[in-house]
Amino acid sequence: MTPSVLAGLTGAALVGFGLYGLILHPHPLRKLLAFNLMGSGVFLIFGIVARRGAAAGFRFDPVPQAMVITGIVVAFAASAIAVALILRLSESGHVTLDPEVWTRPSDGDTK
Amino acid sequence: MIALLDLFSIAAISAGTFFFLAGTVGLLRFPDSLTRLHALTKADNLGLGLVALGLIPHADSALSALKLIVIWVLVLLSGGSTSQLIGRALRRGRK
Amino acid sequence: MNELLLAAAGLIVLMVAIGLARILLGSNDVERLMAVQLLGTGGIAALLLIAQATNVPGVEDVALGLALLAAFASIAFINLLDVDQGDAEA
Amino acid sequence: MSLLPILDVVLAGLVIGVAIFTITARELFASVVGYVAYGLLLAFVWIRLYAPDVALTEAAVGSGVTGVLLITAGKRLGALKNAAPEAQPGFAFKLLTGVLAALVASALGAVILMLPDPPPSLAPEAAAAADGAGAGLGNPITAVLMSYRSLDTMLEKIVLILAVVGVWSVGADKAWGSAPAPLRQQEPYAPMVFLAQMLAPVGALIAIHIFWTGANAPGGAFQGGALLAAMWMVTMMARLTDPPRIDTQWLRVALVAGPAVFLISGLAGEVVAGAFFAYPPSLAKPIILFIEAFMVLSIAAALPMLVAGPPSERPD
Repeated sequence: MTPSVLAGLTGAALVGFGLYGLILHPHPLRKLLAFNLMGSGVFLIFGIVARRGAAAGFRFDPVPQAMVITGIVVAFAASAIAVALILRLSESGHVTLDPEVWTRPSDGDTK
Repeated sequence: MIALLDLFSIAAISAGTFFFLAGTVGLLRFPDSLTRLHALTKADNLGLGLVALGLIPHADSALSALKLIVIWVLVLLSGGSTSQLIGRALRRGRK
Repeated sequence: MNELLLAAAGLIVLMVAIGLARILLGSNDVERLMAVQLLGTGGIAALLLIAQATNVPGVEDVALGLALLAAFASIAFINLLDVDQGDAEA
Repeated sequence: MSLLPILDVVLAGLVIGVAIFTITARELFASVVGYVAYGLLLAFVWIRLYAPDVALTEAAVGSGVTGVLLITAGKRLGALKNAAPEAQPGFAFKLLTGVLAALVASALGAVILMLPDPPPSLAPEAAAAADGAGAGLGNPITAVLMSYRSLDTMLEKIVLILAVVGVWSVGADKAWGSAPAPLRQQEPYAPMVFLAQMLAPVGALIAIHIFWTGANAPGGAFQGGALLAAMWMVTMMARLTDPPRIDTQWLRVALVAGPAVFLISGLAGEVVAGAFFAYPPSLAKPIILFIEAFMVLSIAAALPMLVAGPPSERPD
């Protein structure tokens, strides 16, 4: 088992855990966190593609590595938008994505 | 000369590793949060300093040797101040 | 020599792992902050050793960045705890 | 030779262990602490993949700044201590999700084990780019970012600006133009002020150094910009400064400067060197460093603005 295969399998496991948390956590911020975890797993898989593509005197393929760097920054920008939307959502009373909360007739104690 | 430098590295890095060991033992064995904080901050900062010192003879250039020292000073600075803040939070805080 | 560096790195990583388990699985939020500190010291030491042994260039810069970020994250977390406690007192 | 594989396995186990903690932790606060620790640990794995540039970016943006973004949001929601009393999913649903996640992970794992054996590589092309238009850049990744795939990099800067615009635009109408809420409400304690005062100048210096060496060694505009952004946020957290009003002229200029200079240089390349984003080989390195300097500025301005959030009318 070479280091890159091990790192790749780690990445695959991270994607699995991230997906699990993304689906199961009721709180949107926890979902976002799980999604970021999943994203870093994907980056890791990309990273081993870079490591395997070592050629032309490099110990890695610089193209996928450069794209991972861009990807990390874009992922952060998306997270920031998501956080802004979650905060906006919270101003309307509930912090949940459960559609039933919104359609349920007011229990009297909302707000 | 080379052998002497290597010997120095080995001694410093071993001593550094020992301090990390001591820090973790303290973390596991000490009874309350404040003493654990004390064990972690002091022992680990010293350990990092010794490891950095041991790596200096292997540095590629004077600049990277300098960077190793800067790393240590930076960690000392932030470790000292944040442990102060953590200690304060622990003392004021819940339980 | 390399083998020795790796042995030291392995020992430190093990210590960091034990420390992290102790801190994260404990029940105290304030204590969890120490996890970041632990990685800021032990993590950087292990990183420097591994990079030296496997010949990765320019790793001092990465370690410098990590040291800055560990301090940054600690400040952010402490900031938050202060706010909590301030609210409790007010 | 025998120790390294063991070390790798321990590292991978540590990363996965902290990831599991992050997912399963009961409270948001513990979970975010776990996530930051996880990001710092991932830097190790990247170092093992010979990717110090990515290690630095992942630690800075992926872990540090994202962690701060999440706890700032949690603080504003006031939800950090809530044990999430909302309906927890039932056991059957949990099991089903677990099976689905395991399936996805094992499919990915299988793909990784079956990757084609002479691995495809763009390294020769990248090397050609580093020797050609990106001449004189010792760091192949900077050459790829700024020369071989420069359009991607520029569009990515534009994504950052769009994200800032998006975040600002969810604020209330009345608040438009005012400053985002400060990152700290009370007076900071003396040790924090001291730390911020010491850390910020040193950190800014290190950030600029990392940007500058990025031409030849690991580092570059992204990493330098992110560290600079972190240092700006440190001063905000210690209340040495507050987030600027979003209608300030200099802030908007700083945000736009990176992509604007990039785009102008690209168009100039069309005239001078005959292709969009082509640089005259003799001047390639200074031009690239010039563009990157403005990119650092834009990143350092954009990341804290994304964390600070939409403008708020009252200093609450």
